[in-house]
Amino acid sequence: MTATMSDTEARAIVAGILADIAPEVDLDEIDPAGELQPQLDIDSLDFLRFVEGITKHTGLPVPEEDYRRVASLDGAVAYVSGHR
Amino acid sequence: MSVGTRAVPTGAATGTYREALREAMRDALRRDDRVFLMGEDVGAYGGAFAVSLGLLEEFGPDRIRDTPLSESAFVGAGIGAALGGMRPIVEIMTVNFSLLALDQLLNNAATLLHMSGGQYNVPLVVRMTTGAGRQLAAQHSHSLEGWYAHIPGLRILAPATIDDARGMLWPALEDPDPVLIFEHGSLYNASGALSDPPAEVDICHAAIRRPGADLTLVTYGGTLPLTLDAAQLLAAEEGCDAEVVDLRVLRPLDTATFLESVRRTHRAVVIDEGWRSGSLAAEVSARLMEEAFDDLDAPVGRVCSAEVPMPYARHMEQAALPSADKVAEAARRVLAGG
Amino acid sequence: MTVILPAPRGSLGTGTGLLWLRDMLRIRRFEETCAQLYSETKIRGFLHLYIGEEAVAVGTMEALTPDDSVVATYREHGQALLRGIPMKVILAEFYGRAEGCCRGRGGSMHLFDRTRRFFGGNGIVAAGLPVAVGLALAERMQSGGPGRVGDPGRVGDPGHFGGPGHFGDNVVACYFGDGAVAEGEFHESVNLAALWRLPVVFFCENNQYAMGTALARSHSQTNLAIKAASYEVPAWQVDGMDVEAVAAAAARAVEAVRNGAGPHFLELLTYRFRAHSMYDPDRYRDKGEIERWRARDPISILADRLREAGALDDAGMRGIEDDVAAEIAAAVAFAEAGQPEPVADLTRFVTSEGGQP
Amino acid sequence: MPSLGADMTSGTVVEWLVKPGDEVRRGQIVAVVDTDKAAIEVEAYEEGVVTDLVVPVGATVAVGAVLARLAPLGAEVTAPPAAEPALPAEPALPAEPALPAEPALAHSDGAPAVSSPLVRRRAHQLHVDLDTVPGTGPDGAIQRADVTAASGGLALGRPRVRSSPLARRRARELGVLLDSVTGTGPRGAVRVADVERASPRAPQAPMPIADPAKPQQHAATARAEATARRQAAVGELMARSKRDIPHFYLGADVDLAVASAWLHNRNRDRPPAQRVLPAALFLRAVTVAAAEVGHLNGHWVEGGFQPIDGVHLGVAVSLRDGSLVAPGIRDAQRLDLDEMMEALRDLVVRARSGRLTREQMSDPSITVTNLGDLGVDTVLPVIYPPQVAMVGFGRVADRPWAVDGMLAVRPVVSISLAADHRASDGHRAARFLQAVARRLQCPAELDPRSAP
Repeated sequence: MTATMSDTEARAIVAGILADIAPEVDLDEIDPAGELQPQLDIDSLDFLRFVEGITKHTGLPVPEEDYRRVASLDGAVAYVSGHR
Repeated sequence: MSVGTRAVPTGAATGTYREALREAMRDALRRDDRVFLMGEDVGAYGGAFAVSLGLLEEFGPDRIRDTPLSESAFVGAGIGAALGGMRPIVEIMTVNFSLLALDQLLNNAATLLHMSGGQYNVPLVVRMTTGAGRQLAAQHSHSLEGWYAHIPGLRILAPATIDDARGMLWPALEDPDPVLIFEHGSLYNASGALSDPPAEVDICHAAIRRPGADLTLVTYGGTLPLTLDAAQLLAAEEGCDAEVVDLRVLRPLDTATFLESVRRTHRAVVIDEGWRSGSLAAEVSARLMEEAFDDLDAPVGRVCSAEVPMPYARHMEQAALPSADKVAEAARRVLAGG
Repeated sequence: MTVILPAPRGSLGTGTGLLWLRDMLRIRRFEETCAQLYSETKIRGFLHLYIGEEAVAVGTMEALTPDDSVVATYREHGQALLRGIPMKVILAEFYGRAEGCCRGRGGSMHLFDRTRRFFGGNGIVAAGLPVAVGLALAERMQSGGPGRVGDPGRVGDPGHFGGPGHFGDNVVACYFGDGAVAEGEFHESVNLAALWRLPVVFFCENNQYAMGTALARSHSQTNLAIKAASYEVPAWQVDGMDVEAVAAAAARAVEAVRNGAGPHFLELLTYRFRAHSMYDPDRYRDKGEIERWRARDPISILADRLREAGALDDAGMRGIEDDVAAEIAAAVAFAEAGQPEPVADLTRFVTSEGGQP
Repeated sequence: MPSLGADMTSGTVVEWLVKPGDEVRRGQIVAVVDTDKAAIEVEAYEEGVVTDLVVPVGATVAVGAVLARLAPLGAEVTAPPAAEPALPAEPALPAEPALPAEPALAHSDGAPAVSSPLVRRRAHQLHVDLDTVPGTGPDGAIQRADVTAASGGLALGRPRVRSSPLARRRARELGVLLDSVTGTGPRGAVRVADVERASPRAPQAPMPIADPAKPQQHAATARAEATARRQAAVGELMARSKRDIPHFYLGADVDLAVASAWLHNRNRDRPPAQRVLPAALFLRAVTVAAAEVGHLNGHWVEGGFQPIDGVHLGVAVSLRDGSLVAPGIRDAQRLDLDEMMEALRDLVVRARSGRLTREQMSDPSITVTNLGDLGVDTVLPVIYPPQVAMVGFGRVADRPWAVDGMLAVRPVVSISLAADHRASDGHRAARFLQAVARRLQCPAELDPRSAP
């Protein structure tokens, strides 16, 4: 990827990953700054699969220290686009 | 890679089963000059099913040899040439004519190594078309893989996919013992992805073509496509997740693969175009009973050809042959307890 | 055109003559001993004796080299001995012992020796002919002409038959009886060999009977050489009881084949002094006929000529007989001491070891 | 008598061509013998002078029998030697090979009396242990009547239950009596689904396969129906569990500082797909403890505790539609930490996509529920019958914690155990919880294979 990815592109990636894990949730209705886990009713295993998705689509290692930074929708989008 | 109308992954060349076989022979003929092809009309005519089209022009009459109508002689000659250090590929036009060479295949090719106390192995490959479904009537529609799979000393292959059609010939030529390759007539025109470089395939194991949890469908060769269709049918109509095992090698049977599958699914149907009595399906069913008895929640089902000489009329031939509906019906019976 | 080749007079070098006599006596006495061992239940199954036909094997094998190939039938003990398979190893095979040339798995009808390019006996009448044609095809494809076979890029090769320098003008000697000439495979094989001009010599041991069926009761055309000639194959009838005649005819035929003249066919007129096999009451032949053929015992014919030529006397004959008796005694001892193949090896060699798993 | 063919066993002398005193040369025909196939000439293989003809014309003798005797050439042959005791004529046909005698029913001391296969099958059917059955047959052999008597005569009239092999195996495992189950298979045969439905606490009866005759059903409605059915089944199960099982509860808080640091360090340079969650560590700890402390890993069946060798670890999984299932990881004791994580991941993914394998749906021996993710501190679980224990893990949260007399902040998890008082008591339950806590304190032990 050349220049930093646009936010819309990053958001599409994050949405795609979450669709597998919590298919019936509409991301527009949740608080983008709030924590994903309680809002999407996903447990720690689902969250690990979310992190896995980010690594697969972006190649970022997402170490455990960064889990906090991708815990919310906005955080995840920023993380994905910012780092590109 | 399964066959038929499956979506073709982008980026790979498409090819037919026939082209895959031809490419396999061309590749073998180029790689080792001891390899040569012998059979009726394989040269000038280009092969009764056009599999060897163009090979005569490329490799010449010494290595693409048209033979007189003498199955016993040219199959025996293939055995002799193999003993003499060559790596012959003998094409018998169809399994129906192979009966004229059965003595050479059984009493010489399959037996020599053991009878000679380990002195003479016979590195011969024999290819033949098999199966019905093209209204060729009783004498040209036999499926006799089961007969040959009965004979110790022969390795019997049934390539059902493009990758197997392309990939099985070379390991077969490398096998120091006789290998018979059965090509079902209805597969020649099937198209699919022809991966380049060709996929590495072995000639020892069965393959799971569709993973599943509720029922195991075991089949080989020409009946693989209809078995996969049956699995789709079962998924849609019954919510039943069927696993499809393609035997690929009919001797020695890769028993472990279909046993492991049935130990998970606890139900099995075997699909075999041969006649039911004494068929390969009977052998698979017996091994399931012997080695997975306590895992069976229903008797093993079998879908075979009706035990009749194959009729010419299309509707009668279809009535005699296995079909996706018959497989689905057998599967439903097994799912309901048999 | 078929012509009976007379034995060229006076060509009998004393040395070769004595060797032929020794070889014919080795076969004769060995087969007689086997008959006795069979009656003592030491040898079982089927046993087809070569007594009376010795001149055919000795005369024809004389023309072959170690690089040629031999394909024979279930009456192949003579050929096997002359090809160099040790008598004790052959007898051990008849005893079903592991020391036999095939570990005791073949028995008297299936003797094989890969190191000596002896492609066996064969229990199926005429089934050896197509194999012989195939061996000749391999010779032709590897020795010259288009598609000279090189070495690079070989398929994994578990060992090549025949050593270096194997390629060249080698021939395949294919033995079969008059019975085989009535099989379809005779027609298919001779036609294919002639069509592709392959280096195979067809030696037809016409001992007048296909088991219990006399020649005239199984062949519309009893001159078998004419049948072969119809495939554009040079074919001669030869007096199979006269080893010199056989040797001369064989040498001529083999030489022609070696030089690329395509297949040749020799009909060797001979007779078996014993029944078809050990279990045959031999009712179908009248005693007079047997006696007439016995009167032309190939060994006596040769021995008399050697005596006339001053190359053989009673002492010489006794010497040969004693040597042969000693070889037979040693062979019997070896076979008696042989060990059975371990039953655990039953499934070995169904497929090649180290082949595909 | 020479053998003149592979299947020849004897021969009859038809004619002698020589008489005592005659000289004989090698190969000379000396007699004619009749076999079943035909009359065959017999040749002499030795030379010599005939001394006497042992077998008279018309007599039949076995192959190998002496027919006549020769003396070396030149030997004087006087009158035939004194009457040799004539060789006893062999019976005309070889005696029928005697049928192998019935295996002698020797009753070696100490070893259980021998019984015929039929008797053994009868004992198996009637669940009778042959070792305990006195045999009244010859040499103490056990007869059919002995088995019937030993089964208390119950067997009379009890029909054999037709069932699939898998159903019989599952019935044995679940302690269900086959004849108490109504079969839905052909002609009333019992199938595995029937056994599991009949067993008091199968967590989730498998979605019954649609009746083949039923018309095609729209997939979505099928799924909704399945969810409703599943929730009803779990509800009914929970009610019965509370009714029948005398629950008692224990709890313990465990400092996870060491475990968390160890796990964090282990995950650092691994891609997400190979990282291990604390949940996997908990499952390992429970598995090891369950294997160590008996009486918590097994089933309560017909008034008795039946321990199960091997820990089949149930894991409570909530589905997207809100319902709850507790499929099992079979033989969890065989899995190392990474394999446990993989098994957990596979179990949850399959449970949520409705593709649990038969093995995963088979019955666990002890179950764990981990509601920590939902911010709950302690869980008071309800045991799944016929299991006798259930472990709950609450939230891992920083709490004030006394360390060497000083106040510190440590990540702490509270573990709770519900146990069936019929099967175990406070003492055993406490030992189990301590075992779990101890394992969590030294996590490396839970991961023997990979170096920390």
